Parts: sequence; structure tokens; C-alpha cells
Amino acid sequence: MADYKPNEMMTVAAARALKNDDVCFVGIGQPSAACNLARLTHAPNITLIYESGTLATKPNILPLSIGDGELCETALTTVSVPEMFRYWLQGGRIKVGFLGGAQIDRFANLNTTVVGPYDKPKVRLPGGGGAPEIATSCGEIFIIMAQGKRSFVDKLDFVTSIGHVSGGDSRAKLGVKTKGPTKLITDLALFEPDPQTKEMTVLSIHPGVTREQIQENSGWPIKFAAKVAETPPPTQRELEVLRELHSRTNRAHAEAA
Amino acid sequence: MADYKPNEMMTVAAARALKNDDVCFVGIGQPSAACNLARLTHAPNITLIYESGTLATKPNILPLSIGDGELCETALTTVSVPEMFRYWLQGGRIKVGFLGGAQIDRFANLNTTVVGPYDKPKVRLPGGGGAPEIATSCGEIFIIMAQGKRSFVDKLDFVTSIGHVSGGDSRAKLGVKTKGPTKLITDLALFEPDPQTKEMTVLSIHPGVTREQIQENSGWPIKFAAKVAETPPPTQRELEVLRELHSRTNRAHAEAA
Amino acid sequence: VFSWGGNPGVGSLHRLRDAIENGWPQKLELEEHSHAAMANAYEAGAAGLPCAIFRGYIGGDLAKVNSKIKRVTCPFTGEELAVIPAHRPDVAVIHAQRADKAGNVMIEGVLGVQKEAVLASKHSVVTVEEIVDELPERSLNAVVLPHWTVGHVVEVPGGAWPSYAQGYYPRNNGFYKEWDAISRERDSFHAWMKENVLSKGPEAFAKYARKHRMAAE
Amino acid sequence: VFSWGGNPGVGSLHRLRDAIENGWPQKLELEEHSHAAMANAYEAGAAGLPCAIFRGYIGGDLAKVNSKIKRVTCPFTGEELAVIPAHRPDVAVIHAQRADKAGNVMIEGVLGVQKEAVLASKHSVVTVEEIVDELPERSLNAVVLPHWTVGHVVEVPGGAWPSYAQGYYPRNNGFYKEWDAISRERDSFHAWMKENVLSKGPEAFAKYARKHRMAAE
Repeated sequence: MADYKPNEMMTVAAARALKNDDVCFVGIGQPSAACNLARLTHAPNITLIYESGTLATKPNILPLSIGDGELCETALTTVSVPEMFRYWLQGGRIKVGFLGGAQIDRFANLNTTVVGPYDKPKVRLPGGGGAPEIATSCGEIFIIMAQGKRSFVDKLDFVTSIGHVSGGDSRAKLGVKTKGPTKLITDLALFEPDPQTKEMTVLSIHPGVTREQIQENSGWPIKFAAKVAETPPPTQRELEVLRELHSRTNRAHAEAA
Repeated sequence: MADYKPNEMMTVAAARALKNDDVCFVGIGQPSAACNLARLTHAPNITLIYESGTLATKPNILPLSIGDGELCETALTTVSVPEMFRYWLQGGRIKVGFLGGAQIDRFANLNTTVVGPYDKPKVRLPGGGGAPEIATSCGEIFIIMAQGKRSFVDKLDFVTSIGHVSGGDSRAKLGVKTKGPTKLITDLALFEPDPQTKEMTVLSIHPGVTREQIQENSGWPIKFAAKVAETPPPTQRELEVLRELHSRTNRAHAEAA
Repeated sequence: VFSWGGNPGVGSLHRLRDAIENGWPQKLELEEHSHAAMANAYEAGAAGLPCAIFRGYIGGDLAKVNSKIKRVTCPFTGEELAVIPAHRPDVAVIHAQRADKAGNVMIEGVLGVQKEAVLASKHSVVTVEEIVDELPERSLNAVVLPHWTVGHVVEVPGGAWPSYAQGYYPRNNGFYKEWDAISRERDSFHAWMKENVLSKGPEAFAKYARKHRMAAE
Repeated sequence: VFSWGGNPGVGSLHRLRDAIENGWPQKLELEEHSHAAMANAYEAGAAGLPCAIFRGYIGGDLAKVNSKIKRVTCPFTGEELAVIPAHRPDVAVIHAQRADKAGNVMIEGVLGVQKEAVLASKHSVVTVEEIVDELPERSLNAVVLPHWTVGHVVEVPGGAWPSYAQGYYPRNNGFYKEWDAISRERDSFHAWMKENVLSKGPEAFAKYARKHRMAAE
């Protein structure tokens, strides 16, 4: 078995959640790595869409920004941003949306806006970007985030985009017809919402990780499913493809200013 | 002086109303002939827009339909119809809109919908098409129509698109900020709205036409301006260019089915 | 649901007039709009919205005879705007230049509301001039309907006839003019329909259309 | 008025954070939206509408801290939709690949909201990589801003630097990463600004940008 980092396990686990016929709205960073790993391994025909307007793109290197030329050159076509948000996202044409955030709570609501009060923040984060509507317009949402006490919190400072709101049927009661977060993939485990309460629940633990570690890196008492599986470790091929993708990307982004 | 038909005088008079830097929304038929005559004579840089989405088109022959390929091939570019109506027409980017109709009244309101009652029409006309919003969104409106008792009526059977409504400031009171019909060009005369009452008033009579003829071919008592000019007859060049345009067009449209 | 019913540049659609004026062969249920309204209704349908707002239908009679035309007030400026339901057809049928084997459809030329119609509809059928292995070299912003948004793709060379397919063959304006005479009377229309449509299968059109396309090449 | 304030793929915009968190060098007045809202606001601005409706801002806190986000009810379905004011900037500045001598501007690649920004703004300045006699052979549906919709066109080769111009030169991702260190502290930012901007004229950037573009050819 190859040696690998928790971060690599996280990306690989996220990639495996994707299917060959999925249509994905991809965010920059971890989601982008996971989606392209899926495309370069088991899901060659997956449709990747970036919010800059690129439809069905097949980048050879990971983009640093959402608007990198690489995305456009390898796309089926590129539409304007108003069209992207109107015809494609709001039109209900995206099956899976990938999100990350600075803070998450047990119902997978996300904060990417501020730490501290909105008017006088301790940390001003970049903001919601596409997340508020991605969270409600995509068929389902996958969240990819490394765990930690500061990011997995009991109460969000600000709700930038909703997950399962306050659990149960509270999301549906807002009139939202999409499923919301169906998977939360961390560097330690894989969570899915409990069918009734909608609280994010550990279904599978990555190899070598303990329940205590998962709890220590979370700000609320973590629920575990009745049967918790062990996540299969990354295969040799998954690691190779991922590392080649990252090293191609790093070489391309390293040019001097 | 060349011999010419009333219809040719009408087209030439309409073409003369256009300026080199105008941006025109062009309808099929008489307006299309007038706009292209202007482009081929004194207004080579006029911007012609057809509602099918063609921007700045320079057709060599007149289109039979609004969507003829000729319009697209000679255009700066072609946009979708929703964009045409949203960004271009509603966006206030068109200076002059050209309209015609089956019926017109003294305030240049137009009917292209029905003769007789709407639910049980004597004649069902093709309908409004782009006219209702062209009439209110273009900076000003030129109307081109041959006169006759059945088309110049005291009261429209149906108001498809507004002109000066019931005269005076009644158009502005509806919240419409554009000028509305500033010229009505017929086969007999040129009308403009009276500055106060907004009733369409004869400013210029085509050569050889009498006031009586104009009155006989109208369903309401026609107003004449204090000073009525005689329309200069078509020049040799205007007639040549117009006739060449029509014969090119007829040759192109005559191919057998 | 329509905004214009005529034979472009020729005149009336006589069969439509006969149906509306005389109820022959039967009465039609009509919902009449302007082009701007229809364009906005298709756009809203493609955008997954229930309705569209636009500046329109001011002062005219159409809003009086169509109960689907309502008003909404902008909460920021107080301006009254027209609001109409989004258009969501059961089926859209369009014709395009080409598709690849995966079913991605590329459209070029006068776009109309074709892309919106497919995106707004529950089901769609796209006929194309040709199905190719890969879409040709194209603009980075080419108008393409990705395969997963298209229901069915069928190769029908000449399928736009008597209209045209940009880059393949021109509009047969002569036929549009002939149609005026054919369709003017019930008898002449019936005779033409019987000879050319009712007593023949779709292969007859396919052969005829293909011939016309070939003639243009 | 913004929907995301970061250095894409790198992290925070440290100077923006300093202004918001510490009011340095002064407090900023912010109106915060989502991307979907901004995209719709530009679209409505280009379309001459006073406001935009869309399905958004459901359940989150942004609508609580931005009083410009209101609700409107669809008169046909009863669905509540978000409504926001159209965005009508005083001036739009965009960079495009090329313009012709008449001032028609052709854009290709990642379009963003550039066309909408120009159409929605009272004034506009478009910098281009090159001004050509005639726009090149192009798609029938190429994205072109006609000359009469554009305020000013200026030729600035390399003008997108450190970003990219599709077909001319790539994004200088290295500089975006370096910017993280330069802008992290007030002192390093000041020093860089003094050396590269404040004590130099626009010619310095023009020369520098041109050099970077040439290097890519």
C-alpha cells in the first residue's frame, strides 16, 4: 500500500463519489482536484462546469482561478456568466454542486463570509461567491473540507449558504426542492445526512483514523452510523494520477512574475 | 424628371428621413426597402437591426423574411432573439423604429391584429409581432403606410401598438419616455405630430398630389400645417438604386420551389 | 400561444385565418403575445423561472384580451412592469446544422429562441443536417447545446426545407410565395396535402429535402 | 457592491481585509451579494430594467445584512423570488482582444459579465490588445460590442497583465501568488506601490505589459 497524506485521501474519497454521467458545478481548489481526478480515472465522460461559464471542460492542469484560459480552451463551449447562473444553475441543469467553506455546522450549513460579527468582523473572508444559489439549485451538494475545531463549529458566525438548515424538514419548508448536502468528505471521514434528522453522520472512517480524532476535530458531538465502514485507501493509480495532476499544475503555475 | 410611382415616392421620402448615424430597428417590406435605400445612398454607415437578431447588417438583396440568411451573413454579428429584445430594444439602444400596419388613427396608434371584434374577427391579421414594444422602446418611430379609407380610420378596431394614444400628453402619462411616432410617410404626403395636440399633421405633399386626395383617402378630417411644403421628387439616383435593389431582390426570390 | 401568425413577406396564413374567422375546421384556443413577451417567456423557461418581467404592453389592447398578462411593481423604483408566465412547452422541435456522436448540437446563424426552446421544454427533438464524429473547429463561445440537455437527435439532411440551413442551402422563397396560392382555398390546400403529405410517408419528404439540399451544394 | 473578494486560488485580499476589519486606511461602504445576484443585476442593467428577479438567497444570512435584497411573489405560481436592483455603474472598464477602426469590439473566451457591464454602464472604456482595420473572419454569432455602444477604445498591448488575454498571452499565476506576500503587510504593500505605481507614470505599466505579452508570442 502506498504512503499517502490525509489530504490525498480526502480528494480521492471525493473523486470516488462522482459518477461518469454526472454534471458537476466545480469550485476552485479541493473540488477542482477531486472532479478532475474522477475524470482522469473512473469517470472520463463526467461533465465539469465552472462558474466562469465553461461547459464540459477538460483541463490538463488545475486552474488557479475560476477564469483561467485553460478551462475555456478545453471546454465544449463557454457561455456568459449571466447565462451560466440563469440557464444552467437556476435552470436546474446541474446534478452535483461541490462546495467548501471556512466553517460548517452539523447540518452542513456553510460560512464563507465572516468570523465574528458581520459589521465588525474578526476575519473578513472572501464571501459567498456562487455558493448561496449553488447550495439550493444543484440536485445535490458534496462538501469537501478538512476538519478542525475552528472550522467544524457548533454555531456558525454567519450562514452564507444553507445545508439542511436546522435539520428534519426545515430545508424543504423553505420551498427548496433539491436534496442539499448528501456527502461531506473530510480528511478523516465520510459523512452523510441522517435520513430523519438530517444531521451529518459518519458513515465511513479513513484508514488509520480513530473516532476520537474525528470528535476532537469537531465543535459538536459527532454522530456515527450504526455500521461504520473503513474507507478503502487510495489505490496506486489514484495516487499517481492525482500527484501527476498536481505536479503538472505546480510547474505551470510556478513561472516567475 | 424621371417617371415614378407613388409607392417609390413613399420609399424615397422614408429613406431621406434617415441619417448616417442612425441605429434603426427595421421591419420587413416597405421599412426594409427604405432603410436599405438610405444605406445605399446618403447614409452608408447607418446601423440596421432586424428583430431576428442581426446587428448592423448590410444585405445585398431585401430579405423576404425577417430571418433570411442574407441578413446574418452580412451582419456585424447575430444575437439570440431574447437578447435582441432585452439588451437591444428594451435596453434603449435603438434610435429609430420603423412600423407599418393595417390600420392607423390620427394619433398614429396602429392595428395589426384584427378587423372587427377580437373574438370573432372579420379579418384576422398576422398580429403584433415586435410592434407593441418597438412602439414604446425605440427613441422615435417612423411609420410608412399607403393611404386609403380602410387603413386610415377614425377609430381602430384594436390598438396593437400605441402612438400618441389620445393626443396631448396622454402618451407620457402612461410612463413612456420615448417620443413615439415623429414621422408618418404615406404614398401621398409626409405627416408629423402637432407639437401640442400630437395629431398627425401634413407637413409636405408629394408632387402632383392634392389636399383633396389626401382627405379622400383618410377616415378623419386631416389637419394641414400652416406652411405645407412640396416633397422634392425622387432623384434619378434614388430611383436607380431603389429599382436595382428591387430587381436584384426579385431575381433572387423568383427561384422555383 | 403565439405573437405573429403570417407568411413572412408574403401575407396571411390563410388556413389560420379560416380557423379563427370561420372556426374551420374547428375553433382554436389562442393566447396572443408580442414578440418581446414570447422571447422573455422562453428565456424565463430556459432559466427555470416561473415568470418573466419586462417593460412592455404599455397602453395597447393585447393586455385586455390576454388574462396572462399582469403587472408587477419594481420595489426599488416603483415602475410598473409587465409580467407573464414562463413558457414551458411539452416538446421542442428544432433544426440545427450539426451534432456530434455524443449528441452535442452546434447552432450557428439566426439563433432565434431555438436554444431557449430546447432548454425550456420537457422533451426535445433536434434534427440536424449532419451527425459528425467531432464538432468542427469553432469559436470558444460557439452556441452548443450539450448532449445531456437534448432529448433526441436525428439526422435529416435538408430538414429545414423550404426554409434554410445556414451554410448548407438557402431559403426557398419561391415556395413561400407559392404557398399563398396553395393555402388560399380549402380545396387547393386539401388537394396539395393529399398529394404531398397524407398519401405519402415521411420518406417522401426526406428524399425531396435531401434533393433540394444537394442542388444547393 | 461585490459578491467575492479574494485572490483566486491563493487566499485573502489582505488590503481589503485590513480595510474591513480595521478600517485602515479608511472604512468601506459595502453592499454584498452572491454571484448569481450580481450576474442578474448586470443582466438587468444591460436589459434596461430597474430590477432583476431570480431564485436565490433562500435561508441564508446575506438577505439579513443587505437591505437591497427583497422578495416578490410570482402572480402565476405564488412562488417567492428574490428581487434586487439592476446594476448601473457610472463607468465600466474592460479589456478585450481587438477592436476595428470604427470601434466595434470583439471578445472571445471567458466572457464573464463584460458585455453586460459595458451595456449597463453610463460610460465605458475598453482597452484592447490590438486595433485592426477590420475584425477577422469570425463566427456568425461572435460576441461583438458595436461601436455605438462603446464609449472609448484604447489600444494597450498586454493590458490584461497579470491576468491573460485569450489567444495572446497566459495568466501570470506566479504574480498572483507573489501578491499575497506583497499585500500582506501595510509596509510591504506601500513599498511596492511606491516603487511600481506612485512614482511612475502609466508608461511604465504600458512598457512592462507589452514586454510580457511579447514574451508569450
